[in-house]
Amino acid sequence: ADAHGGYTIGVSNTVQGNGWREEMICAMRAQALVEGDVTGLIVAHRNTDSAGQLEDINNLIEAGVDAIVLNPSNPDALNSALETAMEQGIVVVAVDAGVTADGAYILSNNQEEYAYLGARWLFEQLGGEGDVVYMRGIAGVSADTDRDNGFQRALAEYPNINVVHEVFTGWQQDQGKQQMFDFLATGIPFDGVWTSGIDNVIVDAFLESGAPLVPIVGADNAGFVSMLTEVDGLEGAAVTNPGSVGGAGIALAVDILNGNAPDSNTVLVDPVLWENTTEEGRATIEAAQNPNLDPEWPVSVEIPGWTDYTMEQIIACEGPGEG
Amino acid sequence: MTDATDTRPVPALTRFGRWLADNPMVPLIVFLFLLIAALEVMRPGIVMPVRTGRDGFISTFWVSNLVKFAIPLAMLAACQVLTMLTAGIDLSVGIVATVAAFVCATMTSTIGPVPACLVAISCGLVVGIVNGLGVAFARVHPLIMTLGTGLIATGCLQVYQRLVISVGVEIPAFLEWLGIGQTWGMPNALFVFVPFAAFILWLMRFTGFGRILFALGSNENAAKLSGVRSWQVFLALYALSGVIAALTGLLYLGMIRQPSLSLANPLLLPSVAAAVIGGTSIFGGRGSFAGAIVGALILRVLNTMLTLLQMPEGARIVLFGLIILAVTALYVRITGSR
Amino acid sequence: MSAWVRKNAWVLGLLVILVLLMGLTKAIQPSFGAGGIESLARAALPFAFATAGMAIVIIVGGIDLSVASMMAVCAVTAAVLMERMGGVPALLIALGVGIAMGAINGALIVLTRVPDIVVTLAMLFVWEGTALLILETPGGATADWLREGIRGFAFGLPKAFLVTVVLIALVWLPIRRSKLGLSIYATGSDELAAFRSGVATGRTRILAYALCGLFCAMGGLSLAALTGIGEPVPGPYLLASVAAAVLGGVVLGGGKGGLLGPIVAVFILRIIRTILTLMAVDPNVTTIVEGTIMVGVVIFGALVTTRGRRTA
Amino acid sequence: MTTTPLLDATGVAKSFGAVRALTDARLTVGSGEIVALMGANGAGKSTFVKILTGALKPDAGRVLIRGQDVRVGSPAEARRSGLVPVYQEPSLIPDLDVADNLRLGDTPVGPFREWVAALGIDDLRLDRMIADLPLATLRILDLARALAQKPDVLLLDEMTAALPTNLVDKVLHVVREQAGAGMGVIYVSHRFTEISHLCNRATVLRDGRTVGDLDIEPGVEERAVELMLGAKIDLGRRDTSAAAAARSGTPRLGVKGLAAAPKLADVSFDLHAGEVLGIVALEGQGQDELFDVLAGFDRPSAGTISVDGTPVSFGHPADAIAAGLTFVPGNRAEALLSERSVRENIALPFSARVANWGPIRRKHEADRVGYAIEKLQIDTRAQGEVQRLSGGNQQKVTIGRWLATGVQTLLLFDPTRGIDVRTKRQIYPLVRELAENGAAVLFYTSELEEVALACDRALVLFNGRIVDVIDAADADEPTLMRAVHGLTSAEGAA
Ligand SMILES: Nc1ncnc2c1ncn2[C@@H]1O[C@H](COP(=O)(O)OP(=O)(O)OP(=O)(O)O)[C@@H](O)[C@H]1O
Ligand SMILES: Nc1ncnc2c1ncn2[C@@H]1O[C@H](COP(=O)(O)OP(=O)(O)OP(=O)(O)O)[C@@H](O)[C@H]1O
Ligand SMILES: [Mg+2]
Ligand SMILES: [Mg+2]
Repeated sequence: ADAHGGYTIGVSNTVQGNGWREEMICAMRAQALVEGDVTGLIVAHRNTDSAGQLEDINNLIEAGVDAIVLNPSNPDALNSALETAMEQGIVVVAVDAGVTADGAYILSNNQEEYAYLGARWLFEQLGGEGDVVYMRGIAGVSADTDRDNGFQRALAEYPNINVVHEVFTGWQQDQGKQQMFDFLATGIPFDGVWTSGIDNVIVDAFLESGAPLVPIVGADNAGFVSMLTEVDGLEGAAVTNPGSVGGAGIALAVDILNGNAPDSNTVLVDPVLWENTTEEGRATIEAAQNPNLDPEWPVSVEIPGWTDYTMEQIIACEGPGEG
Repeated sequence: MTDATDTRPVPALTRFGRWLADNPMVPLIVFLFLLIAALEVMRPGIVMPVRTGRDGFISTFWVSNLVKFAIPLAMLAACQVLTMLTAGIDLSVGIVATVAAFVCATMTSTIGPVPACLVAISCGLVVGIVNGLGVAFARVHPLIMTLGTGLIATGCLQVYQRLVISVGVEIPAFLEWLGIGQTWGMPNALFVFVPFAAFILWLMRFTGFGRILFALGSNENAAKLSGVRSWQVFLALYALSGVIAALTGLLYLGMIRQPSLSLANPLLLPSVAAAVIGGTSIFGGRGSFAGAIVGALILRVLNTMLTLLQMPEGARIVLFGLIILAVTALYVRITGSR
Repeated sequence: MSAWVRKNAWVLGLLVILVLLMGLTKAIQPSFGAGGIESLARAALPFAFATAGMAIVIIVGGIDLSVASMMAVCAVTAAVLMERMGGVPALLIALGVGIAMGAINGALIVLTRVPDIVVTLAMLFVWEGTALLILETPGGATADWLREGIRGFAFGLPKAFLVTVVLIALVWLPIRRSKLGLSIYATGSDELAAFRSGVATGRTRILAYALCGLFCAMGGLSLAALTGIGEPVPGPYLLASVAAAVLGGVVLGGGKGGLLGPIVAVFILRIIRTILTLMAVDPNVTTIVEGTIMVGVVIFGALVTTRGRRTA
Repeated sequence: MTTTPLLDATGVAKSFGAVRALTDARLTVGSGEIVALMGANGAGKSTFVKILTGALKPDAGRVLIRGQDVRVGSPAEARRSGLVPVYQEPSLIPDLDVADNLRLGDTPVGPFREWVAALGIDDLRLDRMIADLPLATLRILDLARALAQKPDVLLLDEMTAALPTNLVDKVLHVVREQAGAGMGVIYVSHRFTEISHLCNRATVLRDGRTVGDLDIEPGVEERAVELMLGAKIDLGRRDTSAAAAARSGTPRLGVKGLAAAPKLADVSFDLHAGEVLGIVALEGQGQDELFDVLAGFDRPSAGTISVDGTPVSFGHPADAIAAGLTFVPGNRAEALLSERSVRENIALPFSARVANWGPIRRKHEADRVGYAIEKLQIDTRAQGEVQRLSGGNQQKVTIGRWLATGVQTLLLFDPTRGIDVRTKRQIYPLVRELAENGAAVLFYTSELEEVALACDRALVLFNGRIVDVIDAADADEPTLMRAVHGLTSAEGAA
C-alpha cells in the first residue's frame, strides 16, 4: 500500500509479438492511465517460460509494486512467487488464465468455454455429423490444453462428428496457412474447421486455392471478423476472447487496493459467440468491426463494466508517466 | 617425389561412389522424389490425382503449393548458403524478414506501396551492414553478431509497432499478386524467385564476388595473399544477406497477408537446415544454392507429410529432427566431406 | 600474482561489473537486499546450468543447440517420475537421462562426422519432441524437498546460489584438474596436437557432450524445482547460454575459458534484467538493451584481446 | 648385431587419396643406435614417422617392436610401447600452460625440468602458456617431454630445423648421450653435417620406398644423394655474366634499413629488373619476417621500401600487389584453396579488387589461366580440386597464379619445398625466363644448390642481418654452408 495515494502496478506477461497479447498490454496501460490513483506501471513483457515469469514476478516484488497483474504461463507453476507477493500484501490478479495460488484474484477468459462454444456452434452448423479439421495452438501450453478440454467436451456431445485432421499451428499465421493448404491438397473432404485463433489466414487459404468454403470458427480478431461480413459464402463464427481482459485486471486490482474487493476470488469472463448466419449475428458483427485495427487484435477492445478507457487511449498504448 | 598417381583399376562401386561425390545433387533429388513417393503412398491422390479426378497427372495444386511455400524458405536459405561460404551464418534473417513485412504493411497506407517497400528493404540493409561491420572489423563471431542484431531488431520492431497500432494494415497490391496469384497453375512468386535464383547461382559461379566468397571460406589466408580485403567482402555479404531477407519478408507478406510480429521467425531454423541438407558446409568454402533449393523442397514435403500423418505432435517433431540428421549424415558419407 | 591477475583479467572484470551492478541496484531500489539477491540466485539457476553445459561443449570446440530441449526432457522426466516414485530415484534417473542425451549428441557428432551445429540442430527437434511425448501438457509434480532445496538461505547465502556453485564446482573442479578436463581443453584448442599428445579426441568429445547433458539435467531439475511442475516446451535457454558463455570469456572455436566467467556472466545478465524492471524501462527497450550488451561486450572483448596480443 | 632390434618396420605403405606417400618403407633401429632417415622433400619421412608412432594408420606393412608384432593404433599406444616422437610440427596444446601439457601426456615433471635445463633453457616457468612461447623453445619442450618419458626409441623429425646453433649443439649432445645409454634414435634431417656427426647409419627413402641403408663413413654424402635422387640428375650450369650487367639504374625494389622486431634487423639491398636475387639462411634467421613485410602481411618496425624509386608502405597484401610485389609463400597450404579448381586458384587475384567483383571475363580468364598452365606444364588431369593434384603440381599452381596476372616483382619463398627433382628442373629455367622478360625475383631457398642454378647472387641472412653477399659463380655449397652458419664474416675478418 502506498502512503502518497498513488499505486504502482506490476505487469507480467510471457508471450511477446502476438497481436492478442499486445492488445492486452495496451489495455493494461490505458486502464492504468484512466485509473486516477495509479501512478506507475512496470511492465515485464517478453517471451519466456514459467521460470522466467517467476523471475519477473520476483523482480516486480523487489520493485515494491502494490499489485501484480499477470497473464500466467501456467496455473500451478507460479505459486512460490505469488505466495511471496501476497505475504507482502501485494494484490495478485491473474488475467486470461487462472492460477492456483490461494488468495490470488482471477479474472480469466474462460478458455474451456471458448473452445466449447465455438465447437458446439460448428457441430450444430454441420447438422451434428461430418468431418472437421481441428487446428490447435502450441502443444504443451496450458491455454491450448484448456481449449482442448472444451473441444473434447463438445465432441463428446456430437458422436457423429469426426476429426479428420488435428494439427498444431504454433499460433503462427504462416504455419496455419501452410497446413490448411496441405489439407486442401490431399483432396480428402472435410466439412468444417475449428481454429484456435489463427483464423483469417485459413479463410485466405480457401479463397486462394478456390476450394469451396466450409464453416470456420475463429476468434474475434479484427481480420477474421471483417471477413465474416465481407467474404461471400463464408459461414463462420467468431468467439470473443478479449485481450482487453488485461485492462479489466488493472481495474480489478485498483478496486481491491481501494478496499472494494469482489466477493469471489474468481471472475470468469465468459466468451460470446458471434456468427454470421443470422441477421442478428450479422448486426453484432457489423457493430463490433473496426477496420483500422491491427488485424491480429481482437475487436473487443473493451469489456463493459470493467474498462473505462477510450478507443484512442488503448490505441495510443501509453500508461501513466509515459508519452 | 610423390607425384606417382594411383593407377590401380577402380572397382565399379567405388567409381559409382566417386561419381555420386562429384554430383551430390543426384542423391538429394532422388531423396526428394522418394519422399514424394512416400507421401503419395501415405495419402493416395495427393500428388497424382489420376484416381481422384483432379487436374492433371501430377496435381498442379499440390505442386504449386509445394513450390510456393518452398520459395521463401529457399530465399532465406540463400542467405545461409552465402554466409556459410565464408564460414559464417546469419541468424538475423527471420527477424529481418518479419521487420520488413511489418514495416511495409504498416507504411503502405501512409507513404504508398513503393516507398514502403523501399523503407522495408533499407531496414534489412541496415541490419545487414551492422552485421557486416561487426564481423569485418570487430571480428565478432557471426553467430553472436547476428543473434545480437536479431535481438535488437526485435526490440525495435516492438517499439515501432506501438506507434502504428491504429494505422491499419495495407498490403501492396503487387505483393499480393506475387504472393497469392497464379499463372498457368504456378505461383506468381516464381516471377521473383526464378530471376532471384538465377541471380544467386550466377553470383556464386560467374562473378568475382562469388569466387571470393568461396575463397574466403576455404582459405582466408590464401585470399588475403591474393589481395582480397576481407572486410569489404564481409560488409557486402552481410548487407546482401540483409537485403535478401527483407525481400523474402515482403514476398512472405504477400503470401500470408497477415503481418504478425513473428511472421517469418519460424523460417530461421529451417533455412539453416535447408542450406545444410543442400550440401553447404558450415565450415565454409563449399556450398550450393541449387542444393539449398532442393533442401527447401525436401523440408516442405517433410512438413506436409508430418502435418498429414496422424501421430502425436511430439512424434512429428522427433521425426523431423531425425530425418534432417539422416539426410545430412548420408550426404556427408557420400561426398566424404563435412 | 600479476600473472594470475592477467590470466584471469576477464573474469575479474566481470566480477567488478557484477559488484557495480549490485551497487546500482541498491541505489535504484534502497530496499533491495537479501531477499532480492535470493530471488536473483533462483532466477539464475537454470541459466547457470545451461550455460555451464554450453561452455563445456564450446571449450571442446563444438556447440550444442539442443540444451533447452534437453532441459525440457529432464524437467518433464523428473516431474512425471516424482509423481510416481521417490524423489531421489527420480532425480537420479533424470540426471542419467541428461547424461545419456548428451552422450548421444556427442556420439552422433563423432560417428557421423556431421558438424556439431548441424547434429545438435536436428537433435534440438528430437529432444523437443521427446519431451512432448513424455508429457503432453504441463503437469506432474516435484518433490517438496527439491522445491525447498532452492528456497531461502543456508550458511547466510541463498540456497539457490549454493546449489549452483556447489553442484557446478563438484562436477567441474575435479574434472577440470583431471586428465579428462585437460583433454577437453586440448581437443578444443588443437585437435591434431591433442591426438598426437595421446588424447582420445573422439571419446573426449563424447564425454564433454555427456557433461553438457548432465548440466542440462540439473537445469531441467531446477526448472522443475522452481515451478513445481514439468513443462514440455523448451524455454529461452539456448541463446541465453551461448551469450553468457561467450560473455564469460569462453571463445567460440574452443580451448579457451572456464566456467567461472560464464556463471558470473549469467548473474550479470540476470541482474541487468532486474535493474531494467526496477527502473520500469519499457520492456521492448529491454530487448534492445540485452542485444546491445551482448554484441557490445563481445566487440569489447575482441578489441581488448587483439590489443593485448599486439602488445604481448 | 645379433640382438633383436628395438624397432623393425617393413613394407609400410600409405596413400592419401591419389598421392602415394609411402609404398614400401623399411627401417630398423637397435639399442644404442642412431639411424638417420634421409630422403628428398616429400619422400615420405614424416609420414613414416607418423605411422610408426600411431598418428596415422598405414595401408599395409608390419611393425615389430622388440620382435613382437604390435598394432600401434594411437600415439598413446605408441608411447606405451616405448616409441616417443618429436614431430616436425610442434605438438603442444597452444591454450594450455606447460604444466598442463605435461600432465596431458603423463610426463613426469622432475625429469622434464632436468631435460629442459640440459637442453639449454634455464628460465622456463611451467605456468607459461604455450601460445606465448617462441618456436625454438617449443621444439626444446617437445624434445624434453619426449625424453622425460624414457623412450626406448626416440623419433626426431627435423627437430633442429628451427633451432639456433647453440641449441642445436646441446640437442646433438643430449641425443648422443642417450644413445650411449642404450636408447634407439631415428633422426630425420636434411643436414648432412649433423647426420655425419651424430648417426651410425642412414636409411634412405625415395618416392616412399626405402632404397638403401648406408653406414656413415667419410664420403657417404655422395652415395646418399645418389640414392635420394635416384639417377644422377644433371641440374645444369648457367652463365651468370649477362645478368650482372643489368644491375644498374633505379632498382625495381629498394630496401633500406628494414627491420621487423625482434627477428629482422637492418636489412638493405637493391633488386633490379631482370635479376634473380637469392636469399639463403638457416631456419628462423629473419627470412620469414622479411618476406612478410615485403608482401604486406606485417608492417616493418623500421626502414623503408621503395618500388621503382618511389617509397611505398603496405597495410595489406593488396597494397603490395598494387605495387607489383607478388608473394608465393613457402607453405602451399597457406596459398591454395584446396577444395577449389585449378582455374579458380590461378584466377583468384583477378577478382580480388572490388572493381572486379562483377561478371568474370571468362575468355580473358581462360586465356591467362591457360597460359600459366602451359607455361608451368601443370598436370591438369585432376583440376577439379587442387587438393587432388600432386604436391609439385600444387606448388606450380601457387606460382602460376602470379604468372597469369603478369609478374613485376616476384617474392618466392622456398618455391621448391616438397617438390620433386623433375619439377624443380622446370622451375629454375622459368624463374630465369621471368627475369629475362623484365621481372625482378627475390628467391629464398632452403636448398643451397639452388642458388647456383637459379640466382644471380645471394644474400646470406644470419640473426636477422645480411652477413654476406655471394655471387652465383662462387656459390658452391660449402661456401654457402659456411656462410649460413655465420662463419664467413669471421673468416673474412681473420
Ligand atoms: N566461374 C567459374 N566458376 C566455376 N567453374 C567454372 C567457371 N568458369 C568455368 N568453369 C568451369 O571450368 C571448366 C572449363 O570452362 P571453360 O570456360 O574453359 O569452358 P567454356 O567452353 O568456355 O565454357 P562454357 O561452354 O560453359 O561457356 C568447365 O568445367 C566450367 O564449368
Ligand atoms: N594429410 C595428407 N594428405 C595428403 N597428402 C599428404 C598428407 N600428408 C602428407 N602428404 C603427402 O605425402 C608425401 C610425403 O609427405 P611427408 O610429409 O612424409 O614428406 P617428408 O619426407 O617428411 O618431406 P619434408 O622433407 O618436406 O618434411 C608428400 O607428397 C605430401 O604432400
Ligand atoms: Mg613434406
Ligand atoms: Mg617431413
